[in-house]
Amino acid sequence: MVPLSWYLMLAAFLFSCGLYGALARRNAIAMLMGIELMLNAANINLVAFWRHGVGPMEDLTGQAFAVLIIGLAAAEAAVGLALIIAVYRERRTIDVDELDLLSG
Amino acid sequence: MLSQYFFILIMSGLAVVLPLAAIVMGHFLGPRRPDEIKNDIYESGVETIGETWVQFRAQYYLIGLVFVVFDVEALFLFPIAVAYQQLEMFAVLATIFFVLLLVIGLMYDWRKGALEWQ
Amino acid sequence: MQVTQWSEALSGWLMGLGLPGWAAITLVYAVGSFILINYGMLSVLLLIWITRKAISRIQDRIGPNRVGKYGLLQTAADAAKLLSKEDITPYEADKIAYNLSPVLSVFGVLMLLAVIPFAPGLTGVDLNVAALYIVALGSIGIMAALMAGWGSNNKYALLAGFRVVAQLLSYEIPLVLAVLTVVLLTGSMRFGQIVEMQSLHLGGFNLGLGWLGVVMPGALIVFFVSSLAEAELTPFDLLEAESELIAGFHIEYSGMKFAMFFLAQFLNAWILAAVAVTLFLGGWQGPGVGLPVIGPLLGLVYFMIKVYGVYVLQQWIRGTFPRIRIDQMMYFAWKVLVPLMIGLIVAQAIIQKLPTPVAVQYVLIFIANVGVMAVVAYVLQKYFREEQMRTKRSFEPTSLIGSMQVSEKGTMY
Amino acid sequence: MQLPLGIEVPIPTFEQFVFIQVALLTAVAGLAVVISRNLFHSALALTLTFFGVAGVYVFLEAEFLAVSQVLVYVGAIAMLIAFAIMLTRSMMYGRTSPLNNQWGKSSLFAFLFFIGLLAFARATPWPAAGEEVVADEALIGALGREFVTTYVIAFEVLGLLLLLALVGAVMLARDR
Repeated sequence: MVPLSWYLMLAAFLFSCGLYGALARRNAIAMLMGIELMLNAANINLVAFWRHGVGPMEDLTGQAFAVLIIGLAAAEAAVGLALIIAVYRERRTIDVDELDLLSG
Repeated sequence: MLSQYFFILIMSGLAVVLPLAAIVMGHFLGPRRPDEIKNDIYESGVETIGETWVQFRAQYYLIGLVFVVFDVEALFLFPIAVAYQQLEMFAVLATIFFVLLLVIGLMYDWRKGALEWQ
Repeated sequence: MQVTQWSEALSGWLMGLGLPGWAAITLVYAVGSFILINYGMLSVLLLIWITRKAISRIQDRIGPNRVGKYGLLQTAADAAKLLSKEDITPYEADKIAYNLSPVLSVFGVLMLLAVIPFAPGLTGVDLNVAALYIVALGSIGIMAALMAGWGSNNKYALLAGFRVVAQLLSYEIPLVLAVLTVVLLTGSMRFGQIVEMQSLHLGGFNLGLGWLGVVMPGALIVFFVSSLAEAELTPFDLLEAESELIAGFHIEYSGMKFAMFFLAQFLNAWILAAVAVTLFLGGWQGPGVGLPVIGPLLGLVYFMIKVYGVYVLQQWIRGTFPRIRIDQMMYFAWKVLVPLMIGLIVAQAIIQKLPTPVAVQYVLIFIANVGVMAVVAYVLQKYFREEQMRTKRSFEPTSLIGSMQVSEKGTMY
Repeated sequence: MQLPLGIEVPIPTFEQFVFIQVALLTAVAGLAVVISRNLFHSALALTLTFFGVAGVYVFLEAEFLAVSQVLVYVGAIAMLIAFAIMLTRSMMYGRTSPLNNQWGKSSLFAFLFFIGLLAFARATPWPAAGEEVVADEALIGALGREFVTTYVIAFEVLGLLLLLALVGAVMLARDR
């Protein structure tokens, strides 16, 4: 049996990677990839707590919400990438440093 | 259950290694005389004009998008289908409502022409 | 019985020889998967021979007949030739994507072999989620095509890669929904269970003819058509058009790397046939599979006969039908197959909840499936009639003077 | 097991040993996603990460989730991302930095966040081992049942969200 803390450490590492990618990358698609990493890390935590919680056979909340998050991530990626493509068509760039229409 | 997936893990390792071995073998068995023209991009003998990574139309992306949504829908229907024999009327109605929501989306895209190849 | 059981016996024996438990299990699994993978890769030699023979018979040729008896060793000779070819990497190719793509495309196909039930007791693993596993692993090929198109630094390869993705994505949805109808009826995603349920007992003797394809021929047809598209066979091989154009996304590949794409394509067709047989045509079921000793052997024979039969049918269609255009391909997937399958699933879901005996439900499901078949047949027949008209018109003899045909609308042909 | 610096490490069981390999693969691929300069290679590393996470789900005996992970993330999302990369042609061939002008602050923040999470995960006394789970088809069926009974609201809202994604994304991405 793999201890719970190992899963949590892996999830923490993936989450931090995703956080760094979402904050520090210049490219909008790279930022989106960081967000996907963070969602995956959160999912690992959910399932790990389901597995190590009380009565995993009766209470499937962790798994159910993990599947819902997968569906959510798909919708998010679809709309996010569509937005990025629309912005690219308008401005010919997806560099977030150059997209400063609102920064005055 | 874990042992089943251990089989899958080992098989996936071998399924990468064996084709790779064939490719590496071919790499070393075959001749190696690269030259300018041979390594050039093959466009039926015509010289390449312009950059390769040209931009393509968004139609391909649209298909991918509709696919993603339906993929997720099917994913949710699978466990429901497994449990279907024991479901009550309310649950059946909820499932059919879920499917109908997606049908509305499909009809919208149909009307907007997103499913057509222009 | 499945691998985990015979492997337990085998690893128990190894442990008796003094091997630690983990090493014994690893060794046994490695041997099992090695056999499975090599079976997959070597059977392609036979598959290519079958294809070439079948298509040449259709085209009134003899086909390969020089190397070995009936040309059986022709493919082996071809493989040896490919092995001695130069391995070319085009300029400015994306090295990682270019070199990884052939391996990945074979990987995605080989992994599907793990869950195919070949005979009673002869399965790689009998996963609880096998039906979904097939669909999920099948999508690796899409990524491989995209990587090949992008990696080889050729705009035509990239364009073909895009087209492959468009086609595979479009036909994946009807395929998944056809699998879903089976899961809805059997209430199981485990292939062992699905095959088990297709038995038909008559006085204690297993006739093995309770095939699901009899109850739902519509889903079977849709699955078969989508699997033709997924395997890139002729009505849907507009991405490659190997009889007219140069190859599609793997244009820049040579030698063994090209061979890997080739292998993946043929094996994919075979495995989709095997999945169709497992889901709809009873898998290894047939008269007498319940017998004690000879049963499993008979099962293997039945399974192989069925799968190779479906494979030959695929090749027959490949040799007979004209190629379709990309807009027709899209139309057929999204505006015919997907709405039909969604309708069928909703209908089946309602029928299965009707307060009637099971037999009546089966009859109603059969009627719904016949409706689906009728629509598919109508669309196909309409398309082929139009196609015939077009072909006839373009071959009509025209003399040089005075016979320019003017249609009623005044446009010239 | 004795490591060179005198650190005592318990000998892992075989299952733990395999888990360590899978977790290392996942972590390295995850790191490669954010530090690779070539965006397409980032997407490939992301695909590998998704596979690794699916493997982690298998260790947690959630096989339906593992397959869904491969189906949706590898089969759909990674492919969409690769598509978008090709459509926007955003190759950054090392001419400009792939990082924006707040990368210093964000790397420090991410690192501190990681240390904090790590300390939290290690310091909390988690229960030693979970209860026994019989991972068979009944579990998958129970999961499907949850969607249409207990979590029916979330399920229908997700359906609505997917509908909106279908409508909104097509409006955004269509050629005008």
